[in-house]
Amino acid sequence: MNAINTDSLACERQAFADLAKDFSAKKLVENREEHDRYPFGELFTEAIKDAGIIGFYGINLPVDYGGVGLNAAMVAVIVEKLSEVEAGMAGIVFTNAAALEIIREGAAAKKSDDIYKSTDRFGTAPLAFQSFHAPNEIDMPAAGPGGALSGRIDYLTLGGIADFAVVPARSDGEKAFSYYLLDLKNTNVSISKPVVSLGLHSCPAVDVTFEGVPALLIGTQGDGENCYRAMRDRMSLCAAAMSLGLIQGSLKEALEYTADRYQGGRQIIDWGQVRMMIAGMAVKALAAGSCFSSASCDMDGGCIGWEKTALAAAIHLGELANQATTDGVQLLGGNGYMKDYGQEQRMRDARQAQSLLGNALFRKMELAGQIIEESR
Amino acid sequence: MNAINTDSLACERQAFADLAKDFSAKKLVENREEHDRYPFGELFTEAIKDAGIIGFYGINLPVDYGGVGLNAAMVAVIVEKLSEVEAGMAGIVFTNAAALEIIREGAAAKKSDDIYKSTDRFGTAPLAFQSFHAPNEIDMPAAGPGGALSGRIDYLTLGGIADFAVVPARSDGEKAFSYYLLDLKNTNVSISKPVVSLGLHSCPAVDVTFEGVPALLIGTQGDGENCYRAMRDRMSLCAAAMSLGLIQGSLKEALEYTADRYQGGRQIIDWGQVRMMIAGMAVKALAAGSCFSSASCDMDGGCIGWEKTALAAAIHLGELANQATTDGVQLLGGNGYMKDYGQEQRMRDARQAQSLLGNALFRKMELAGQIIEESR
Amino acid sequence: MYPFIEEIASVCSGLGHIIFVHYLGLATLFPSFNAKILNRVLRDVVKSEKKGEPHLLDLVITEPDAGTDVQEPFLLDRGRVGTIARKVDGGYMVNGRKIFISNGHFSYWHVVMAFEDKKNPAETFIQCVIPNGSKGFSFGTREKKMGHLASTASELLFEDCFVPNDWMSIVCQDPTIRNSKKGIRWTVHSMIDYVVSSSRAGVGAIGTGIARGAYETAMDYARKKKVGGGLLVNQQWAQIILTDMYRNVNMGRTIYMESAYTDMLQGLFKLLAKKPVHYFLDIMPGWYFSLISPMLSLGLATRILRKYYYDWYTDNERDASSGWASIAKYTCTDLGVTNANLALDLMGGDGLRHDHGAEKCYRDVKLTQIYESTNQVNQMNLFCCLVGNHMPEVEFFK
Amino acid sequence: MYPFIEEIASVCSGLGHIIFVHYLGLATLFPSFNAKILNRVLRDVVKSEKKGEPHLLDLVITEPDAGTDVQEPFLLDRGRVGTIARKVDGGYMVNGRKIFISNGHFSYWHVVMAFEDKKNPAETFIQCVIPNGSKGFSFGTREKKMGHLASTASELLFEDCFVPNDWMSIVCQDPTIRNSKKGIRWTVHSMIDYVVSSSRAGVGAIGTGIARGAYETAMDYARKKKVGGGLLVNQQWAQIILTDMYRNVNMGRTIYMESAYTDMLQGLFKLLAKKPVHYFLDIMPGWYFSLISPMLSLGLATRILRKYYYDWYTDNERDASSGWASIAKYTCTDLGVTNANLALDLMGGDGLRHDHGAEKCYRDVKLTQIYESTNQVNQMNLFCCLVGNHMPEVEFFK
Repeated sequence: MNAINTDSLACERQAFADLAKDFSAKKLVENREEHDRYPFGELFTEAIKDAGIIGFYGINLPVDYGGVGLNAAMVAVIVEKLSEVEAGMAGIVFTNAAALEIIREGAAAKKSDDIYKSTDRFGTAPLAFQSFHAPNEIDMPAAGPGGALSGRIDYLTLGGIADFAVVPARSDGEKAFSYYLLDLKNTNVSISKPVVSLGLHSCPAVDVTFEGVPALLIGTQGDGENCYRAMRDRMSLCAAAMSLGLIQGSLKEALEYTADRYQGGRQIIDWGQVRMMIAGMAVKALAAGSCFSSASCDMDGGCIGWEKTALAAAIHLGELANQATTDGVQLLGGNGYMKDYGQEQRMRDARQAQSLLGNALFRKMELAGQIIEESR
Repeated sequence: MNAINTDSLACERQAFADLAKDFSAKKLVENREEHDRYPFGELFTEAIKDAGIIGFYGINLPVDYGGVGLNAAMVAVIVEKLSEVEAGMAGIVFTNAAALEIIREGAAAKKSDDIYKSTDRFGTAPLAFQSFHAPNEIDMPAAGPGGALSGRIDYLTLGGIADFAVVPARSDGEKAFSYYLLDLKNTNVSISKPVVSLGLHSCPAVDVTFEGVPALLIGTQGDGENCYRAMRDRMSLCAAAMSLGLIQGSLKEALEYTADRYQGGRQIIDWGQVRMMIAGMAVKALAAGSCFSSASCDMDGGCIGWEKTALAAAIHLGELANQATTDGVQLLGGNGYMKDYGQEQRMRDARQAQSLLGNALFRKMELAGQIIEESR
Repeated sequence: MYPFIEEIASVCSGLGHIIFVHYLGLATLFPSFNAKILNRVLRDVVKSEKKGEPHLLDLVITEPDAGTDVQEPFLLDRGRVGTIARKVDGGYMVNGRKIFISNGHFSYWHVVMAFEDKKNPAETFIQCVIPNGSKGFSFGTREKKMGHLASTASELLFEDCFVPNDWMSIVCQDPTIRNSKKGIRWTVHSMIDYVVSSSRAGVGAIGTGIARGAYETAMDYARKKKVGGGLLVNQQWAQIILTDMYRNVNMGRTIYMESAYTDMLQGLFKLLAKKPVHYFLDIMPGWYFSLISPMLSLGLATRILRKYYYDWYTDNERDASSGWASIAKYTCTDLGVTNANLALDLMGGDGLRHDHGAEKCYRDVKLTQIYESTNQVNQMNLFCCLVGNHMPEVEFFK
Repeated sequence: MYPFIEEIASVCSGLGHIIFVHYLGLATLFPSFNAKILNRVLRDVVKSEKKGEPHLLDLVITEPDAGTDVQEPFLLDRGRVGTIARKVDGGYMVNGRKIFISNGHFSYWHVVMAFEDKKNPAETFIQCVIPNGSKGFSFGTREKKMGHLASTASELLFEDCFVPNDWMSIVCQDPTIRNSKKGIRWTVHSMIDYVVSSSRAGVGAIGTGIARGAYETAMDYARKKKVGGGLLVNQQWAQIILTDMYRNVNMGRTIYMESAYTDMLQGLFKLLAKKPVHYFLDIMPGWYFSLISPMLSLGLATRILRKYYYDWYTDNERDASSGWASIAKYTCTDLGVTNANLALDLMGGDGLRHDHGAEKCYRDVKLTQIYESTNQVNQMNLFCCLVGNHMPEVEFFK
């Protein structure tokens, strides 16, 4: 909403925003509660398929391979709009886009597009990826000779529903790691039941064990850290977008409910403290919108330091969304705690979104490290 | 730093930013502590004069009357840069610009430029204005027939050093109020000693009493509230700019000090908790920068709702600056509390800046009111 | 009692809640000082527990259109109450729908609040005890909650449910109450405050328990998790976070115990803290139960207790116990939320998994900021009790 | 004592600080258990006050390059200490520069910390008492502070300042300490913790006092300020803010009193809390002063006290009193800062004026988060005392 209105990018952005809004209204609103109960309810497999048909998994995929050929900023537009209604679907779009960023970075470093030719499923079905852990937080599988992976990947997002996954692995005795693309349908892959998680239930994760699973190296050997960083710089904007969408959705529902609910003989929206809490949410929503919009601009414009700005936006908006969605529940009182309303899901989703791309505190410490380094 | 780099506005912005930086380095760094002691130390009257000479009081004054003819967004650029070094001078620029905004709004409503012709001091010396109180928070002087004012204005910023002031007053029996321009040198004006305040000591305020002081009506009779609102919408960006500059200044000094100070046998910047606190400040600085930058963009572009975005930015950045500058003191330990370093001044200035344009809680409640109104 | 609740809640606040709500039901029944009913219900509770089929109590108050309104004496008159008790031969006919009733489906004894006149709820307040199986009483749905999944939030339905006079624990139009020295309204206000003064410290204990569970979970994690070659627990910033969590637990406990002391001296338990009563209970011989306790069934006991607890109760006592209970409630539950967040902060992606424990704390603790009146209403109550009282220009709940 | 400090600080924390630091000086001298020096200093303090020229004490520890380092036992060895006491005939020669010394210019008795060997500070720690007028001792500048303007932060200079043996209150190489059962390091650690265990609760009381001053200021303002036709105090959100401020004051008081109780039972005052001593003090006859007290000058008294307070002191006692003192210190001062901010929030532009009171609270309270070790160091101390202790894998101050 704060975007620059004067260029064609803005038109495209508007088009995708409208598409995402429309999709949310048609495919996500109904049965939201049911889908959020997964794995104890039905997953919206139809909607997942439809999102692929309208192109949500190919935004940052090159045009030559069936994608839209845009960048993560455009993914962020979609993530934001979906998150206003149902952040789980946004999580799916996010996870796939993150995996594609790794692939893009790898292809660029290797100066070869071969990886894109390995399957024709890119862009139509989502890829699985460890969206909630940075590589330095986990124990990685080992990559044997010829790229066969053995070991374990915990909390592999979409691992239970995707055909392919992008996973990190380390060759024996090496310090550096690489990313690999692998087929999850391979018989040497064991996939756990869906992991029960705090939020984003409709974007489920699984624990996966590999026993010599053939895998395709992405980019050059040992270049995983670079791929990861490049991906994270760009996807930070999408993480911020999810937080922003959740704040906006929560504010909207709070406004509706408090205008509707009477206590003490009047609409509770007219109680002073209720209004002050809404004011706090509104300030957060507007400030978060500005912060996101500027970070997006900086990335598109390639401004110096845009990576740090995007990282800070992700962290800051994560915190704001945590506070705002918690207040969003509180404003609905007992109903806020119940699944009949969307607020409790937003609160959980917002908290979960804070861990997108890894532990926020580790990311903060890294940011401090960079800034201290530059100041020396 | 996050501004759009592609248009001439950006060039001008850069030029003013450089000018303000240069001015700060040459006129404000030295004797900063002394000036901050005002009224118990010397005021930097030279610097105040010089700021007029290089045009800092005429940014939002029409070119025809000796000004630069730009808007509050450009004032904000200067305010931000000055605030990094010495926010008092930024407060002076702010106060004058706010008064000029009232005049501009009044002239536009009345469709007459006459008010600009009333004195040739516009743009060369700062105007006095009540920067820290909204009209609905105060008791106003009464405007007698022919515009002679009687009564009291408390905490009139720059009232002790300016020649002219822009003040609100209400005609007998009327609910609406109007703004007036008056000559502070008039013998019927009594001016108190400088009010000792929390922060922004070098941007001092006084209490003023009028006894039938002739005053020029600004704009049309009873249009004060509209003038005030239009001014506040635009000046919110400048308030946000002051907070931003203070965060940046505080982060900078914290980085320098913690790299310099040893405890436990190493630079304290290498202590984990020190680093985490710096990380928190850095996230705030970057997010505040983005938020400001986008709000500025929105205002320049006339995006729908830019007024709310600017207001939210002012409130949010005020809060961030309060937290960041407090941490900025803490990171310097005992030295942070001492006037030899700049951190304690920044902490006080940031707290004071939160009240620019009136009590932040009242402004928050107003924002909530607007948003609730729109959602109905 | 409160530390016991904390202990249970540190592992599962849902279970802690079930136990707590049972006592909440008792604490609601106590301020009726209807010795006869109390005697019967309590004896059944003890007997049923020994049989292995415990008869729990619950507190049946919240209605679809009246949450805060029915819990806050100041708002009662402005609320839209919907559960009406109509006087009929030999008792009352209760009609209405109650929601969010904790322990609803688990309980046997339902302590139900109703009103004789929906236009004058404060003066026609009624409390009665309805056991399972009563005609016209039925269970409705169970709410789907974010957390506290071990416990229930039930809908209870009353359709021409007849309650005999014997089970009416409080009838405000009854002379012992209507003629109480300080008036019906004051007395109803006191009854409500007797309940919340003891219950809210209990919620504080639950909040503190969750804070402790979150702390212990995070500490276990930090002691095992490796980052950059070392243990997370040896990162200084992680130590600071864990320290804050530890402090929050101890602060919470200190605060809810302070509320408990206040309540002991000036609230529902004050009779027990009187020296003669206290020592008598210590040395109470076995024959008491057979000899003295039947006398409780006489109306006299009720009248004496009501005299003591209603007429002799002072504003200052009520304000102190109710005010401190609100302090405990909102402080400890806010601390609980803080700790749940800190645990998730520390654990990052690993904290999101249900099998790692912290996410449950996060879901569970949010309820504690909402029930037993939202924390904001507790703040308002504290304002009325201890902050703005004695200030003539101050208006409450405006 | 602590509530007294709170009371003073609620009006002027600078003044509260002056009184507090005097007792801090005493609390620093006490753990030397040098009965002779204590006896002389205390008698002079009482006498001088009666004369109307009070001889205050101060604690002289911080140095330009060593702040946290000299207050934190774990860091002492890694610090760059600069004040050296060299043994000479009949006493010690002290050289060095001390800064940020509260009460420096106001005090008569300076309780000075120094070291015999700058490379081994923890084992060569020295405490001595230097009165005004001593040769080689002089006052330096006074710091220009943000707040606490009533008090001073002074520079004290020692240039070949001779201190006779009689005024050396602690010399670690002295056999009573060097041979103490648990070793020098443990004993020095305990001495420091005896001091901070009693002093930090005092800072908590100052923080609470300022919190209260801010609350009272804001309440007065809200009761008078008109907004939109009504009083600010009748805005619901303003009531919530005032309520939070009230709660913060009470929470602070509860917490620092908890620390005081702990200290009474397990810290510096524990001897006074022993029943025989306690009752003796109650009934202490006047002749005690003339008859018994001269015996304190004998070395025997010092040896007995040191036996009791050093050798018989346990880790658990030390950890509990020191840990709770840190809780009180950082909790109460954080609450103070919160309240100062809330007052300014409520008062907007009006709060910025010095003559309205709140801005003073804001400037004053910040110091309390910094002195007596920064709040972060207090968090680390709490971690060492009560959180991470007994965990073999945990490292402190890494």
